[in-house]
Amino acid sequence: MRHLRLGAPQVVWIGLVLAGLVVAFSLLAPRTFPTSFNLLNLVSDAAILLLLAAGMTYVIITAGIDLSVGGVLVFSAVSAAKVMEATGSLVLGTVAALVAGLAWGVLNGVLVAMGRIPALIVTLGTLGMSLGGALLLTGGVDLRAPTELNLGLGLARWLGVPVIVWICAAITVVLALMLARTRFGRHTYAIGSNVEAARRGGVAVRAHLVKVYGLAGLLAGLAGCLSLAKYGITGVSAHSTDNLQAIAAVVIGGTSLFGGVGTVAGTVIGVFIPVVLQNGFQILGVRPFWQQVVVGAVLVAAVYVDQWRRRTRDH
Amino acid sequence: MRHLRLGAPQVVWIGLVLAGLVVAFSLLAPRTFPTSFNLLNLVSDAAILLLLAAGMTYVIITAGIDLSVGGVLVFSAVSAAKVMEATGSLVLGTVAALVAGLAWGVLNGVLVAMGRIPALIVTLGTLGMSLGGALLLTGGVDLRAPTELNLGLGLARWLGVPVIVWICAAITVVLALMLARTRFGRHTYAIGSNVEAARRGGVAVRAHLVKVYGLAGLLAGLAGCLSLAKYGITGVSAHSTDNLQAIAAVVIGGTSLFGGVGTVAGTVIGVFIPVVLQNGFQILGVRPFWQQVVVGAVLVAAVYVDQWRRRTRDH
Amino acid sequence: GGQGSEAGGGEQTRVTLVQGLAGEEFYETMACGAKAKAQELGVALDVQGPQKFDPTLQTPIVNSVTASAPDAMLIAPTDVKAMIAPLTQAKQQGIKIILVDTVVEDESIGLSRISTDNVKGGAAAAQALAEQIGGKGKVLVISTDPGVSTVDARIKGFEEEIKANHPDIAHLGVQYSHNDVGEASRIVNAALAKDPDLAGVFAANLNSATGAGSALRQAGKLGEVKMVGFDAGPAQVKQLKDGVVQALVAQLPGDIGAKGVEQAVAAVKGQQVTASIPTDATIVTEENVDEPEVEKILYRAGC
Amino acid sequence: MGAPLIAARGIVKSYGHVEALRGADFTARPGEVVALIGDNGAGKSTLAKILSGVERPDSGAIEIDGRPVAFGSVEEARGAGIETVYQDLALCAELSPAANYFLGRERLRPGLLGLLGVLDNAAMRRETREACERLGVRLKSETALVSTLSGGQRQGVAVARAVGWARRAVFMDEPTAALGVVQTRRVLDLIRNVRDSGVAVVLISHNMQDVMAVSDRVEVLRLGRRVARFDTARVSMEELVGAMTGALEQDEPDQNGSDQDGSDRDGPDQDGSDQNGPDQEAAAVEEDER
Amino acid sequence: MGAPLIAARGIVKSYGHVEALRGADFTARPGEVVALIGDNGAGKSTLAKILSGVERPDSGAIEIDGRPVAFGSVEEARGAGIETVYQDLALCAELSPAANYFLGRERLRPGLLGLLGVLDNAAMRRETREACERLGVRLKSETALVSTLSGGQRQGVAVARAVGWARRAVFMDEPTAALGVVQTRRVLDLIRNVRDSGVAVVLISHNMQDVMAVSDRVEVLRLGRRVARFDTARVSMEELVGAMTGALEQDEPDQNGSDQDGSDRDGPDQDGSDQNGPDQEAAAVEEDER
Ligand SMILES: Nc1ncnc2c1ncn2[C@@H]1O[C@H](COP(=O)(O)OP(=O)(O)OP(=O)(O)O)[C@@H](O)[C@H]1O
Ligand SMILES: Nc1ncnc2c1ncn2[C@@H]1O[C@H](COP(=O)(O)OP(=O)(O)OP(=O)(O)O)[C@@H](O)[C@H]1O
Ligand SMILES: [Mg+2]
Ligand SMILES: [Mg+2]
Repeated sequence: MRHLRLGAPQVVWIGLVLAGLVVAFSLLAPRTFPTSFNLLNLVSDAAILLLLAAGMTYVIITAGIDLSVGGVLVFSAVSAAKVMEATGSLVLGTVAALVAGLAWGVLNGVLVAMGRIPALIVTLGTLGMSLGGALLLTGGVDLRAPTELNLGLGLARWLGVPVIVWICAAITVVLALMLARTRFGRHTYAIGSNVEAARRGGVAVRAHLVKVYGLAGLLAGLAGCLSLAKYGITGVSAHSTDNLQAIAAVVIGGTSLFGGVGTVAGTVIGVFIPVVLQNGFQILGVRPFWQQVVVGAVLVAAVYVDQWRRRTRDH
Repeated sequence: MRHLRLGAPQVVWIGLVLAGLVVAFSLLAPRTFPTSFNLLNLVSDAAILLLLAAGMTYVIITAGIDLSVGGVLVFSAVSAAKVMEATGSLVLGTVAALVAGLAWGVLNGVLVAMGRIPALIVTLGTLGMSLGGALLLTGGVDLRAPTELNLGLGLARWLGVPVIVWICAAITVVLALMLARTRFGRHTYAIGSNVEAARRGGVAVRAHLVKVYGLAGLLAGLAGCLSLAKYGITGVSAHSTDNLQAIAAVVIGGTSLFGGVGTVAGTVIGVFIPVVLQNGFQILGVRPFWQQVVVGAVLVAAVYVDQWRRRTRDH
Repeated sequence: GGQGSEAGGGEQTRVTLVQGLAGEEFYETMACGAKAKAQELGVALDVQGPQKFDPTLQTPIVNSVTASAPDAMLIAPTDVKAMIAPLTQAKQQGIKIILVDTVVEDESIGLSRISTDNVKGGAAAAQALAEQIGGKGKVLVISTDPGVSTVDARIKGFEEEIKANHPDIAHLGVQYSHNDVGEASRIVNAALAKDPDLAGVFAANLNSATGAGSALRQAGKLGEVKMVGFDAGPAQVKQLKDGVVQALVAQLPGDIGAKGVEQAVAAVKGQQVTASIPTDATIVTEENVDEPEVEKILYRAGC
Repeated sequence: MGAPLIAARGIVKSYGHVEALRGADFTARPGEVVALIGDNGAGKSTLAKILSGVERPDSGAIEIDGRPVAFGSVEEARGAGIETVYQDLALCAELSPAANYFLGRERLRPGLLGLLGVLDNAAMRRETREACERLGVRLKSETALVSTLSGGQRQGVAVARAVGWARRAVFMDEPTAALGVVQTRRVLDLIRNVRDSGVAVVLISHNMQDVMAVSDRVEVLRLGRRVARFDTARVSMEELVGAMTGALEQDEPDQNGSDQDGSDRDGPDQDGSDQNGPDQEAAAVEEDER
Repeated sequence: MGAPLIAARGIVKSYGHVEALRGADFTARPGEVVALIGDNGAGKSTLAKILSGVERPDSGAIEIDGRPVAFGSVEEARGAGIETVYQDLALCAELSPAANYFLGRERLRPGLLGLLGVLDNAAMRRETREACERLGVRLKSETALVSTLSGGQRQGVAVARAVGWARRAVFMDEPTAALGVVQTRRVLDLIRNVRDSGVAVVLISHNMQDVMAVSDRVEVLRLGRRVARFDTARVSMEELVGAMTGALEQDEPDQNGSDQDGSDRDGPDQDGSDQNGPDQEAAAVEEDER
């Protein structure tokens, strides 16, 4: 159980695929790809997506889905920016973002769990509502972060690594352990595996779903705040593909859309595979259109290798 | 069986929700909403999406998903435009679009069925590949349709209704009947309901999946061709949300993302609910950002009513 | 790091163009202009660009480009503020930065700035539309997504111009098509249902114009409702010639690209660079489209 | 014997047009094994689900220890000490047997880790293995998922779980259907042990040998109603089969109210002349449904 | 009796570290009922799945009518006239019983509509109802989905389907586990009828009464190997149970090749002195697996 859940055997193959990609790019661009400068940027660019994808992992393991993350992120960023502007307090702004994210997440959870509306529809609805809400708050114009935030948290480093990366990494580790080792995680798997069995087993399915969607929302809220710090603007138009990116990362990492199976470790790898591909091909100077084609093809191939190796191991 | 499949009871409630929306908007804007001008336009704008969503219905009933439809549509439109330009023949161009769509669909199907790669990843990959391919073919610049196509098929009407609408409606009816009444449809349900049982029951699961994804691709190819006729250009950047729109329509229509359940009739209603909402709110003069919020909320409410009515009927 | 010197020592000069949005005619034309000039000057040109006009997507690209350490970078920054940090990083690596099309707030970034004024372009569009509809009537703006700064600037210019100089024009507001032709068509249909006396449409980008044109044609109102589009790619020019739009606001992307490469090479060679080169917007109509000096500025399909 | 632990009266449950239960009665006392038998589709599983809080009845009254209850959820029934082996087992296929055994009652690590909700997997695995081995069910690999177990192994896990947690009553819906000969014997022994510890056992089974071997009383469900009650010691297998198929009909066994009374009326009211009656009635009822 | 219809030798199948079959042998002749028995987890279902083309063996040889085959898919096995009732039933829950009954062999409308693949639902419903009623299984509503059927009703559908289509052999993996008394009797009768029509029936069951009642021969699987073969007429229930649990061991029953030989050696080679041997061997084997 322990092994399975922390994902040692499950994520091995897809992890090897990622390692293979890194090695390949390092060989092809030895002086530019494997530099600490590039790798740090790479990690730093992926950090925020990681938060969204980690929350999405929980949601998808319950056999749900959350399309609203991008909208919630933007809404939270806007809330944070507004509150920071009004009060001048970065802390209050951060709290506002977290509360906003949590609120949207809980709304998702309540509608999914109590209303029994398909998660896809619920979160599609809240995607529109949160984005629309953010636009109403801003009038459609990007708000800017206070300079202290952008130049403070946004640029701060610890041991040479951006603080934002540390934050995201720490939270991801906690989420991975929570999923693998705690009762909360166990119930998450149980609901996705067989919701009726979970219910009959005495798992408080509805309350748990509310918590899971709430967690995803909270993480999106935090992501909004970090994104505001990193990029300095709220990015109202920038996050329309966040949901698909996060879902793809989760699925690449071996989590099943049908629930009951998956690890955060896999998701981490799933986040990095497209990011590394894109970065590598850009560094190699592949033209953008070709990049789209090649990234698509390599993505399919990577997951194929994973599936194929896993199968031959099993049988 | 017959009733269930053609969906009489299943789609009744969501159909009533749509009817309710139409009535509500007609009462609120009696002189602008329920005009034949507006309703005809409404249908005409939804027609092409309907094709994509009908194909998506089959895919989702097999418990799959197809994110690539937008890319395949664009690729097919580009192929058609290129061939029409080169040969001057509209027929050859149409054939090129259909062949291109079918080819992408079959590629999806083969990768899903033979490679056992999650459909989400496969079609995300082919989405990138087809879009990238289209951009490579055009150099990123939209191609134009020959004037004969744009002003011919694009404008033609029969009994006052655009020919494109007739085409889409006829194909949708055929697809609805095929799903409800034929062996092909039966096998589609069986695979989504329990793929192992279908396999043991002697359904050629892999071949069938290739056909289903091929069908979805073919429909996307046709949609590309019709879109070229209707709008006059290939619209390489215009179809990035097609997949989500189609999926949402299918799910609103009562098809389960977990497969085995669904109807084309439901999908038709699912296509029209968001379209009617958007049109109605715009006519009522709701401001764009509010529109987003309200459409999201009403969407969730509409599906909630559907679920709730269905449940009380069952229990 | 010492990566910046990688390309030195007599090797060919390497220049990278980072577009604001890959696969858009404006930026593709810019790339074409840049490529032609690069070939002429014998420098290697590499083109990159994000899938959306957005700093959060452009930042990773700038970072990768910085990692690959070209001699110079031409960039259309997607945000005046958000792009400062990554560009500062690039500058610190010794990469010569030339800003094309758009700019950043930090004056110290960009040895040369060759900029398009989208606000002015929007104002030009307003004037053209006002002229088409005879200075009065209802007009509608169709945009892509809120928050895209270049498009927002066009709309801002448009609205300011209408408000300031065209009192008889009723501005119906902005609708967002999310860059979807079907959506744009639906918007115009609903607008026609609501305001059958709609006089003009400003379609702030190509897909909006395409969808709007389709709706107008279906309604038989093509030419009756005047439309002004932005940019002058082949598709737009076809729309102009087909009478779908009555006027186009053309910028000079090819020119910008070529000039950018010129400035970049000069900077790399340590020669004199021009700090600021403003470019203009031209109104293209059916009457002037075939004139040679106008034809010259139309965007080109691929290269 | 004391007051009934579980007393259900007039339970009605329809699914759409299908009436699964049409006024079913049921009684179980502490420390007895009641066999609930009936033909396929008679409504046994539905009744078991209602009495364990999985489904809610359309109408009818349920009393536990003489107090009326309305289970809103499985948790409430579990809180009342009632556990169930479901016919469809209700296991999470993607989890290990231990995770299923402890589902909803996970063992946590001692100390701080426990407060954080960290699971004590080693202890749970150990206890699960022991519980399964008591039934003679051997799990080849402890971390293997339930989806990889054989049919009998799965059933063993489900039975072990219900028995392991039951405090007042345990419903067993065909608990030995997939079990081997040895395992079946052990389960029957276990049922006796559980009964002797004062827990009520409700055994739903189609295996009349097992029913005769282990039960104290038998209640017969037919077309959604209780049609007969017997003391096992005084009934023959033929009588049981007759009652199930309707060849043999008791007077409404619970007409005269109290269960105390009912249990005194040992043996069925055999009524040979009625042998056609019930069949006709059944036919009429089925006619209704078409 | 003729040549064996199905002869499997040395079938090995592992799932990861779990060896489900470790060189199992099996024989079935036309027109006989072979019972395949064994403890939970012995590998019976795995063997049945391999012989019906669902799973592929890691090694071992399968012959049909003396010709070696390697079923690549269920369709091939079905093409050879082999049908199966799976222990997990393998029904599509969201489809109707009729759709399941005819899955993969749908009846089409006559004429043009049929060429277009249009289903003849009325005919399929009728035939399914008839087939189920032959087993005594009554479906309350014809259009109800399988997910709404009771456990026994589902099993009835699965049995009816396999029997309805089998031409050469039918594997039944615990076909009566969920069936009522009457239905079970009917299935046993049906098994005899099917056998009499020349089809081989392989009955996997834990119910020794049923095995004794209906089978002609018994093969016993233990820890993934065939450990004994008996003529039902000459064996006692105790012997069967002994062979399953390893208390009783035959010499390798198929050592000397031809099945003709095997079938001549009626009755087990009882070997009292061996009673400890097999248990120890089994223990050692299990040690391996940890
Ligand atoms: N897909 C699988 N993955 C891993 N192990 C499996 C799988 N299928 C079967 N096994 C293992 O193989 C062994 C034999 O299983 P099988 O289902 O054949 O037993 P059986 O004889 O049918 O038992 P039962 O009487 O309980 O149905 C079991 O230990 C089981 O756990
Ligand atoms: N969820 C449901 N929806 C519709 N009908 C149902 C549902 N559950 C049960 N039924 C119907 O109710 C009737 C009784 O079912 P139940 O499962 O209680 O029977 P049972 O006595 O347990 O039979 P078996 O011995 O075959 O398990 C059946 O006709 C069944 O089809
Ligand atoms: Mg039952
Ligand atoms: Mg088995």
